[in-house]
Amino acid sequence: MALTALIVLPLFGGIAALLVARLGRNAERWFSIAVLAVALIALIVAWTGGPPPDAPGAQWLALVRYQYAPALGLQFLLAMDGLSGALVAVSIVLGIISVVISWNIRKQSGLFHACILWTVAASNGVFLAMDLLFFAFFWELMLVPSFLLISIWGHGDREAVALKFLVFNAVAGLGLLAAVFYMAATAPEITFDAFVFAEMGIPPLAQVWLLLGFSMAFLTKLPAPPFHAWLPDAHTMAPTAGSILLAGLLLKTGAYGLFRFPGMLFPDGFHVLAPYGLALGAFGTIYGAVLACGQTDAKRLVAYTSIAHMSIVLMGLSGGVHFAMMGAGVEMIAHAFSASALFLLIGALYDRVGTRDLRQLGGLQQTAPRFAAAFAVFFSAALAMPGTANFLGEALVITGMFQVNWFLAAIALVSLVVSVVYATGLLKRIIFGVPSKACVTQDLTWSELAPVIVLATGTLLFGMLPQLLLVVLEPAVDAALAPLVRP
Amino acid sequence: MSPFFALLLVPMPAMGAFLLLGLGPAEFNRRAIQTIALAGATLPAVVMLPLGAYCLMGTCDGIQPIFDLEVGPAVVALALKLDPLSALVGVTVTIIGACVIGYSIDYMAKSEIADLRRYFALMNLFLASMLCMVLAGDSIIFFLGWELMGLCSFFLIAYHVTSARAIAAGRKAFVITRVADAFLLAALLLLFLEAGSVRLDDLIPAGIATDDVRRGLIAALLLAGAMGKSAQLPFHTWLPSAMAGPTPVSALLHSATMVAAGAYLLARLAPLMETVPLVMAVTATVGAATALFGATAAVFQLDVKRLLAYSSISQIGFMLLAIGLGQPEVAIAHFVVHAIFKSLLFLSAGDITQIARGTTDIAAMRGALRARPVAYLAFVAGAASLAGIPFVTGGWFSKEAILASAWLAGPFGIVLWGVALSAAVLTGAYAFRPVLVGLIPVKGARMTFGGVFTNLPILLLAAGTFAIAPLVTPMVEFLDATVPHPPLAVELVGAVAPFVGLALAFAMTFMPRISRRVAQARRMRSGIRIDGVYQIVFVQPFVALVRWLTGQRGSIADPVGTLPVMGAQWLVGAIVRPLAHDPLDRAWAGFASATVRAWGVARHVQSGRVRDYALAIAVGVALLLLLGWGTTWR
Amino acid sequence: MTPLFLTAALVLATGLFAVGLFGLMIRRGILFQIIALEIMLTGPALAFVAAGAHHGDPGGQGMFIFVLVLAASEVALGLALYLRLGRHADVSDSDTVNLLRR
Amino acid sequence: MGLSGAFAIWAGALGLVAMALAITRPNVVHALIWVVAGLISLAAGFFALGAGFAGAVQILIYAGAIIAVFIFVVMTIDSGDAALARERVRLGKGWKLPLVLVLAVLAPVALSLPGGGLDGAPVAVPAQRLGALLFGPWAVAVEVASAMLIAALLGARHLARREGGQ
Repeated sequence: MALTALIVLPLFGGIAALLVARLGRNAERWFSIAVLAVALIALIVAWTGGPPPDAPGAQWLALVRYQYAPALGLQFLLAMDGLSGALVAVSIVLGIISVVISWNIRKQSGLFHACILWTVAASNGVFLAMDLLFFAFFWELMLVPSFLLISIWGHGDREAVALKFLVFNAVAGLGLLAAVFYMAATAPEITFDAFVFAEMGIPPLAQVWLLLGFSMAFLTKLPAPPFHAWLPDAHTMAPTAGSILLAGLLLKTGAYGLFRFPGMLFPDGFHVLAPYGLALGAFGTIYGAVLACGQTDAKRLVAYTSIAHMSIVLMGLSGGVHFAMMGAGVEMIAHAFSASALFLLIGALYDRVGTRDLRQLGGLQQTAPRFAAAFAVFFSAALAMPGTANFLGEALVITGMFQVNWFLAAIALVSLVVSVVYATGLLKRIIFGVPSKACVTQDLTWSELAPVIVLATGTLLFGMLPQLLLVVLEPAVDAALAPLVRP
Repeated sequence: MSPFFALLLVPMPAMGAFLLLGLGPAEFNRRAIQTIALAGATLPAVVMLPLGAYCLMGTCDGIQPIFDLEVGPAVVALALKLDPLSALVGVTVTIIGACVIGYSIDYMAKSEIADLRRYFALMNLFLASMLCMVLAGDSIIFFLGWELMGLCSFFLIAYHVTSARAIAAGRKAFVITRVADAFLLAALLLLFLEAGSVRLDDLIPAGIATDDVRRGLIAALLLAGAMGKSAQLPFHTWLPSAMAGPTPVSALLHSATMVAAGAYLLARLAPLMETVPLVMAVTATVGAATALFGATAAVFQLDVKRLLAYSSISQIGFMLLAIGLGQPEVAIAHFVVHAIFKSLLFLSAGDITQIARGTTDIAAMRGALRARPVAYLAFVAGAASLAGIPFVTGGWFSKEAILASAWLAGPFGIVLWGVALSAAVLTGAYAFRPVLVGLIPVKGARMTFGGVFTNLPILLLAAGTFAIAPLVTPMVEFLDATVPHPPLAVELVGAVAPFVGLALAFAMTFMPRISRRVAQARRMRSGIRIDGVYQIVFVQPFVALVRWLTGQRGSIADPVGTLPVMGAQWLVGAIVRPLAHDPLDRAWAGFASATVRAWGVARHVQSGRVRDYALAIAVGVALLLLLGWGTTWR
Repeated sequence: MTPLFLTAALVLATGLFAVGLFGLMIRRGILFQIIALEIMLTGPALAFVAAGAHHGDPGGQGMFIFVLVLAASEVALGLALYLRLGRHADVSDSDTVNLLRR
Repeated sequence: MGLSGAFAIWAGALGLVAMALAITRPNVVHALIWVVAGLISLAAGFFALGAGFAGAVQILIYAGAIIAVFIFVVMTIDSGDAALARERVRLGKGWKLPLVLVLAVLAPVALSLPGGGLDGAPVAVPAQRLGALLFGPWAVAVEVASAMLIAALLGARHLARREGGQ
């Protein structure tokens, strides 16, 4: 029951936020935080609720199944294991942070908070749904609130960018829909249940095509290089909260999809397409990193770094080895923290200074030491300094790559080196240097410092004491790998 | 509570100071910052000395596990380790760290609160990370310390945030050391895959047990990692420019401890390295070559800090030479001695040049004897130990041991011995140049003495250079090895080398003709422009690629991203637009216009003329009749 | 010879009708066209009377009377129109009068 | 019994010729006179067929009254020689197609002539039977005919009225 609350609560909370906005005095902000807090409690209840009796695997922590139209094979099936639980927790925390960080948004603030809650609800849906129809439904639903967030509260020519974001991801979603419907049609009796598909034994050739369909949607959302054109624009034009949700939630759904379904539904297809996934990931890390070095807009730079980090996740996921998958899981969560923090800081700077152009920034060290300290922490996370969760993720992926193919490991290491170039480049232009007249700002207020501290503890805690995260991910990775055992 | 629990306490105070000063939200005044920093710096020494003493008495080969967890098939067990090597190096690092941070309290007195706080936070973080690396019992904590040092060096080199040169130097240092770290990470991960555990005790036997190709590769990667961090020949360009940081930073990081970490790494993994003779030979040659290159470049420097930087490069070259010849213990001994006299040189040079208008070139040290006697005399002691004045200074014993091990290592060894000897001569030359300049009297120089925090560390270190002399051989024995002794003649030659160097130095400073030529040797001064070569070979192509990919060169920005979008738009143009006007609709429209034209024609039938109508009637009647006749009548 | 009189009468009636029609087609003057109309009417009149005579049925002559009435009213209106048009158009050519309004 | 179909046919033929001449005269009056001639010969035919009343009505009303009015109206219009010349010119043009059409109309009738089957002598139909018919079953028709005549009268009077007495 708690699982459905994870989705239903933010969904209807969003609608309620629209109404509560009329009460004024930030009512809808406290209301949203309350809704998300209750959702967090629901998550904990679901997590500690003991393994469900009828769960097909050992790794499922909670499962809800409600057949509301058996004739049509429609059912409401949610299941949570280690990884999806962690991702849901991250998305709720980031939801709270994006509410806290946009305390001064006045334009249609009711709808603003509704969009935040709906994004959290939709992404929770994606992380939990094990019924492919509902998965596809939430997959598409996610785009709508983000589209609204970018097109209403964004900067610059936000409508065009929001449209580009929507078209890119909606079209990519078609691949997913086609595959889901094909599978439902060829199933012995019509159903969308992922567990049934897992045992159904789809012929290998069909598996390859279905996996292509699935990965079309996941790679665009990931984003992997040829399909990434929407991310830099979307991030530059999105409001701070939008960027946090985009980086923290939406990107993770792509990676989560690649983690869950290829292994479970298309083992043969996975063995055929894995090399291409590896190659794409390798190219992505280098391409994203090199492009990040040349950017002049801070948010665009961080967007390209996200492409580089998520391509490392892609490499880990298509490695098919225990270390690589584990590393991918850790990197997903670490990137959620570090990317959101960087967007948060850049957004806060933009609110004060009015520009994100790196050529005009600089000298934050003198004028805002606390800003500088926060930037330094997440600067070290961006270049995967040991002691941060990013390093743990990337080191595990590289270990996995050494087992798979040494050349790929070398490429991942090169990307580590290039990450220094863009990270120091970002830091140099924002923190160091003579404080330009645009940069005389007041330091971080407590409403901005609290989320930064939360994200910093997240990054450093999982970096220093990784077993907190690894224990959670272990069963999920074992289950995902079981069908993939290399022949 | 095993005695090794204290190991955990060693890095703790420094880390605590960092957290308090660096990330702590509380406000501190100057006095508070200095006390916290000093506490963070001295407490590790206080904890480390008893541990060192314990190690001296009995066997000290203990592990203090921190936690362990299963990651799939492997077990990751983090731990701190105490053994003669880590104890000795740990003690040295803590002592020198305390001295340098103590010294910098006075040295940095003028900078304002925010910068001071950042400086001491970073210095303490550095000390903590260095101790983590030294005391690490497993590869993860080792690499954690190793990388954190790189981060601190970046921030400390770029301490003067407003000077673009310092920032560029910091970035260059960080990138090059990061390249080396990549090699080291690869090696450590490969070992981890072999051993299935991260403990150094498991890694080394597992590394030895693997097949030759893999072991050779691991050893080569380890060597590359060490060379990068210790600024050996191909990777050395970052160290001279790293002198842009404040002098205490150069003293602690870029001479004594961090830069020598490479040597410590190779010493720690020596059993594994020795099983790959080729890599050992390469290490030795690289060491010797770097020693010679460093020494020659140092001779021509005009700036005392750059001179000391090149000197560090060459001294660590000596250490690598020793390790390459299978004598890691001698290298570590030289590490300890070098750490002491090099930090002493930096601190005293810093003190002298600070009062002389702040520039750090050698000319500014003119008349230092009278202006700053304590610092000058300490500098002389350090220089003597660097040059290796026999029997009196520690430098002589450790360098002599290295030359001896080179001589005894067979025919190839003798070649290396020759190279090392010439390097030693040049070392003598560049060591005494600033000393002689300091002797030149300057009129009206008032004798001044620094504060207690300046002089105490300098005196301590000076005493150390002389006190360590008799301890070099026991140190090597402490590390379970013996000091090699070449034939007497060879030792004598080694003893004469520093004096030849002194003569050279005398010629260079006082003979105008030679000193002018030294001044003009601009090519040599910039390290045969290797830095410029790197700039052309690596940096410019990379910048060009970045510019091209981000479209600043008029090309399409982010080509891989925009090409699919342009393709899609072309597709829309090619397929959708022609169909935009629905062909069926167009067909109906055509039909409609045809009827309009037909109407135009039909209109003329109604001409309004009675005769035409009559004609029509006639035709109609005729046709009907014919029809009727054709069908019914007949 | 007498039995064929009705067929011949019908042929003659058709001939009269044809002559009237021919006149209507070739003459352009309105008056001539009215005259042609009168001739066309005599065709059926003859046919009616001949058929009535053949069957001995007075209906033939009755219809003849109606034809006559028709012819009279038709001439009356025709000439009235002719006089009215004469004031405006060149009535010698009926083509000029091809528009319903003036 | 004195009725002779042949004479009727002969009189009809004469009428046809007169009518043909009527339509080909350039002068209106000549044309009208030829029409009168035609009508009188047809009347003769009627008498030959035993339809005495019809023949009498033909001569008195048709030729005598209608055509007379016609001639009367024509006389009031002084169509000069120009009109005459013009008529001659027009007669020469455009008569080929109408001729063909008229022949086409005649052809089937002429072709069906031999198969006749319509034999039998004409039967005299005295006027009394005609009167009984007209005022018996055809009474309504007669009333309608008279209404039409009145309408024609009014129409002609209204149309021919001068515009406001110029």
